[in-house]
Amino acid sequence: MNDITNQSVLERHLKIVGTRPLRPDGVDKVTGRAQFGADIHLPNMLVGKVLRSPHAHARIKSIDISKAQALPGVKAIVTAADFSDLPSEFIPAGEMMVNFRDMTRNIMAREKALYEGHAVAAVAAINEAVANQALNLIEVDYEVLPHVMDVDEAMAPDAPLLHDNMFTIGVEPKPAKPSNIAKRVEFALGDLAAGFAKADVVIEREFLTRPVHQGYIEPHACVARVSEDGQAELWCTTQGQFIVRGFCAKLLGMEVSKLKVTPSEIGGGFGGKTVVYLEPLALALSRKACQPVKMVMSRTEVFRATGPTSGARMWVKIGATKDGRITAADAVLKYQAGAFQGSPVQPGCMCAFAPYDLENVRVVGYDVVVNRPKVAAYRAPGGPIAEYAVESVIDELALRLKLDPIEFRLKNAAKEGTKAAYGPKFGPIGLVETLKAAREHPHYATPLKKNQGRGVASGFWFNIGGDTCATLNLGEDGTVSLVAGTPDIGGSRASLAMMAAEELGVPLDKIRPSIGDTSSLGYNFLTGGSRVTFSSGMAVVEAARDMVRQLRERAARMWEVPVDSVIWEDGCARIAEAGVAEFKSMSLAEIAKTAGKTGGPIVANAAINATGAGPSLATHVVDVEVDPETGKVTVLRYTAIQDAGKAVHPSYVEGQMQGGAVQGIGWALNEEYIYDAKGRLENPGFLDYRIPVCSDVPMIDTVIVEVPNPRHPYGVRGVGETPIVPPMGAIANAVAHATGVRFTELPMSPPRVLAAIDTAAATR
Amino acid sequence: MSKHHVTTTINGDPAEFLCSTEQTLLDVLRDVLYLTGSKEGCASGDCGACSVMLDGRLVCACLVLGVEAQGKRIETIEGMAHGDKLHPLQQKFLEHAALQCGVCTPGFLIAAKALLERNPDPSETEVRYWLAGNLCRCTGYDKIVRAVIDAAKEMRAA
Amino acid sequence: MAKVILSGTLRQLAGGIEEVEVDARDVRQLLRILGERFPELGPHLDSGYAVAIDGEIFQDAWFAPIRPDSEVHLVPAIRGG
Amino acid sequence: MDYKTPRSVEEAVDLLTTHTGAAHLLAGGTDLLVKLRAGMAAPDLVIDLKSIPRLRGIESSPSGFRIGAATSCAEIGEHDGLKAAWPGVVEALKLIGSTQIQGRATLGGNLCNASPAADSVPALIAAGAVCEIAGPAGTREVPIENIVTGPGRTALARGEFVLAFRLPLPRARSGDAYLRFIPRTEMDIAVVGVGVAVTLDASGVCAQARVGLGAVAPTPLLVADAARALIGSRVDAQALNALAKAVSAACKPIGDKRGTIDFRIKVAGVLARRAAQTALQRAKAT
Repeated sequence: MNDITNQSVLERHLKIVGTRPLRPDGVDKVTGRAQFGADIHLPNMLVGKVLRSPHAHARIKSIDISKAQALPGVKAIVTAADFSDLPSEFIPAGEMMVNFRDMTRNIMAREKALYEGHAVAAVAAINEAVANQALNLIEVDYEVLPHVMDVDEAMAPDAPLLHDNMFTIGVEPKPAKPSNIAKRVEFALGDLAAGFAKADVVIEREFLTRPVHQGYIEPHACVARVSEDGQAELWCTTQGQFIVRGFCAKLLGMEVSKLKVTPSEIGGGFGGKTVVYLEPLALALSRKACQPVKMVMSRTEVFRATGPTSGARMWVKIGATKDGRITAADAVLKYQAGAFQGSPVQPGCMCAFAPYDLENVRVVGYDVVVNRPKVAAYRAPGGPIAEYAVESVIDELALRLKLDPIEFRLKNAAKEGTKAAYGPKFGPIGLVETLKAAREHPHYATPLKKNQGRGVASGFWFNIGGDTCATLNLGEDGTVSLVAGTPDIGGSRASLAMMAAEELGVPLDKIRPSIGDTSSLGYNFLTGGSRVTFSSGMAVVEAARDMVRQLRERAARMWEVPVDSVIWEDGCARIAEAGVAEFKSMSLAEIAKTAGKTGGPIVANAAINATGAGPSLATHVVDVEVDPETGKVTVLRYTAIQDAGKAVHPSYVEGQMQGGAVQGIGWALNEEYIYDAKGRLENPGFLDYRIPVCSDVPMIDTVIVEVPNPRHPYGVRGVGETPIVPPMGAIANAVAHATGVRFTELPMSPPRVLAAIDTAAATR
Repeated sequence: MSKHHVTTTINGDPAEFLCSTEQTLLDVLRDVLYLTGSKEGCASGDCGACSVMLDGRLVCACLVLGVEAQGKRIETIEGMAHGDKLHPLQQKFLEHAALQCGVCTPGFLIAAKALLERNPDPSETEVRYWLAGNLCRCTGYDKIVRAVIDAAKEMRAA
Repeated sequence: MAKVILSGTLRQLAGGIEEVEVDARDVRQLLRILGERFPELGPHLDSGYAVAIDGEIFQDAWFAPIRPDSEVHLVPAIRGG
Repeated sequence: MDYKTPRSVEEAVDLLTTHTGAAHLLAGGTDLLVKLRAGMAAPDLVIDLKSIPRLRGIESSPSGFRIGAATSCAEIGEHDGLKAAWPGVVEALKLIGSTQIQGRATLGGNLCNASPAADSVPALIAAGAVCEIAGPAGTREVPIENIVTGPGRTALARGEFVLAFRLPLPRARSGDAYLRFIPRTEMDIAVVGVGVAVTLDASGVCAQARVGLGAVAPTPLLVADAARALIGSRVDAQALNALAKAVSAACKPIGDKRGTIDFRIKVAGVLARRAAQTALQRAKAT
């Protein structure tokens, strides 16, 4: 529990928070000096490589490593046999509930290979060539089994089963037969039938989305070094050094204190680097070889074997009255989990209708396993899929009711006190503000030409807090080193240092922020859930306030006055009372100089479970042009509007909004996993997995709305995830208006768009 | 097959290395010479994270064999700043917050530098098409394009 | 007594009961009492549920205070990417 | 894997003919290096052709242009004479990959990789380009449309390789254009590619035409019916529709991750019409 109140901070004049200074880690990143996962070299280092299943679903009858073992230069080989099996129960790993039976099978296939690219064995050798030779010498005897890729097929009673021990949770009576449906979840409010009875217009649609990958430019990479006594070090690119430590320690049967994990700079994560793939394998190989082992994924491996987010089939039904009030909303969401349970269908259900104030609502979700890589978190996991479907129906309703889509949303917008479809009442939230800003934005009034259309969509994400530590060490010259435990993906070192400088009243360049390894701080939950500026910021502010208290004490001692009479302003201790003019003030640097003599080094720590995260809502407006002869969709103009609570460093808030919008453009138009009939991925590279390139997109205009989060000392909400929620709906709506054809399938790639236009023309 | 002995020039300095035919220039830069500023994002020429200059031409180091560097001039991100003076593009990338994770940044900077050497006053469209071979997943490109255009302006004034 | 609302899955596990009155001073007590009253719920409450007290969501926060007039919702824990 | 850099054509031919194992030619390397990394090619000898003077650079003479097969697209794209004479060919080869790829990729490689989707080939077919081929029996000349015989296969005999491409000087009142369809604006392989070259007579009637297609059949195509649809017309709406029909009729595409069969057939016609209009404007402008 943290008890930081936001007292008058929100009103008080801020000197640094809200400005746009250069990021403290910037120079290293523009000079190539910054060390990412694959940039680490250790003496006597081996190269580790993974043998992967060529089959989507196959029983592993035997693995013969003898020939590979005999190859000169091969130092270690590991298979599932080198990892102890773990029970199928959700147990806490740090802050997460994890099923380690599934995790140990995902990092290394055990009884069966469950997707193409599933790791089957790993080799450590003196160089890459030898390692690759060794992989070719490993003999795996597979019994190929029928595979299933789509949720509807997987849910069919006669579908091939991935796990014969999986019985659907959340259905009564408890099923007697195993199935591919891991879980059924349901959220409901009010009386649906009564609600739909009140509706003048009801629209019902089915939607299909395909898996999309986070597409971080830096492939997974790590270096492990285990010594003879079992002490281990791991350098890796991750969103959470502490969760990597927790996962690997459990998977390898180590004590967490024996494993020190140092996060490298991270080349993008978007949720995809919140799990482990190579790390436990590198540790196991290094433990066998007693030499450092480096493992780096190829881009192909990243696509075949790491987590995309779910593809889904969805059904949405919404009813409204003539005057534009939604009377009832119903949805069924079926999400692919990949080869192991745990799709983001639950948050998807909770997000689906979250932007709206609804009396009668129900969302049912199914978590379905299929022979694809296990999904990983991807930016607002679950939200974008469900909200794409809902925002499409909302737009169609507005059209049918002849209401402006923004006005229609305003009539139904969730606000402070609204009971969310998933239960609790919202505190202060900024949806209405983003909708009004969109309506007043010049973009919304710009006329459109032939074959052009404008789309609007809103989006919601919860944001989270969680376990967080931060340390401030005061140097003898009055400068401060800030240590945080949440890897910096998007510039958070800047925002954390800014909050520290604001609190201490010193210039920003007096604070040197860095990200600590697992031995330098207490447990930190990962960088995710848009929590870093909120949670680590909260911890930094708490630590800074504690440092100020210590500084006032030291000054009070030197001045021989009671500490209450010493105040802290502009980086100096001052006497509060009048009439004691001879003690003017004492700067941070002066106090630091004599810290040793006044009681020892000055260090401030905060260790909190940050609570009170505030949801962030957004509204996006997009103009597209559709070539009616080729089906190609061009994004002409894009405006993203979002409630940030408080933008600590507005440039990086804008950056999150722009980056999320463009990832959404890719999701909407071209990104998809394409599998052949055998369940083998046909586009495992950036050539045919088409993420947007620079010439595909326009400038992304941004408007930051600030409805402060009362539970954060600076009013901060998370901003990182919400921006990827609205784009697919906004673009689908824009394409519908440009073509007169409603698209219910992603991506809206040219062949699909052209086929739909031609079909519509033929039936018109 | 014994390794090739290659002598070349990297960022103005003479350099020599041994490599096998299979090794790409990127492998050599990163794993032999430890110049890890050039990144491997795809190893197929699709992401541009390994962009370097080869005899004055912008190329992907992952699509050049190490042995092809014989007698050539190579420029990498490590040679972009002069002493403690950042190149205007590097400075503008910082000022415009044109990087988030930063892994694509060296490639973008090398590619943008090549553009401005040929075209000191590029339009937004020219910048976007020239940089189309450099993937960035964080920024949505907006701030990168602005930084390049602003750097061009400053370099023209200089 | 605080008003506790059970949503979707938890409601099914609690035999369809939607709302219960619980005399709990904090989250830990609440979870213990619910676990006793609805044994089916116990394991699920451990696996990733958060508690929303008067609209504010607390994850893994046993000692978050609950007032007698509080409205409490049990909602799935959110992690995010 | 060995690596050799012959200095002369003879030396290269000799290497190719005497070498017993699998040899692979290297020019720009933008296809070869990807194949090496993917394990799709494992030659024991790589022959780098870039040190052979006769494969480098562009010569223009009264008889036309000679483009060395190992000249980078970036270099060709900077040749003003060629840009003025064959804008369609230049716009096609400038579409091959990113700026980075342009710095390496060559016409020889684009042709001999023998992909049906090679961007430069339909434009070169439309322009009536001829390949200079070196081999054990000396050099011979072959129309470019006769080189590719199937995906990954060419008409080159053992020991043969492409030395250069010859383009005539365009006649008066001629224009060419190339259009391709890709899902994005850059960085994709052509889903459909169409090159059109037309020559008008003094009265503005189309006297000659050539139409090249890419990515719609196992090989790039020269489509005589499509040319006939234009010849004798003023390239008006009626002729353009006939052209689109003829082009679509000539398509024998596969459906794959890049496009469906129907999509390719329809869009080929659409692009042909658009490319012909551009070629016509250019012809009128000369």
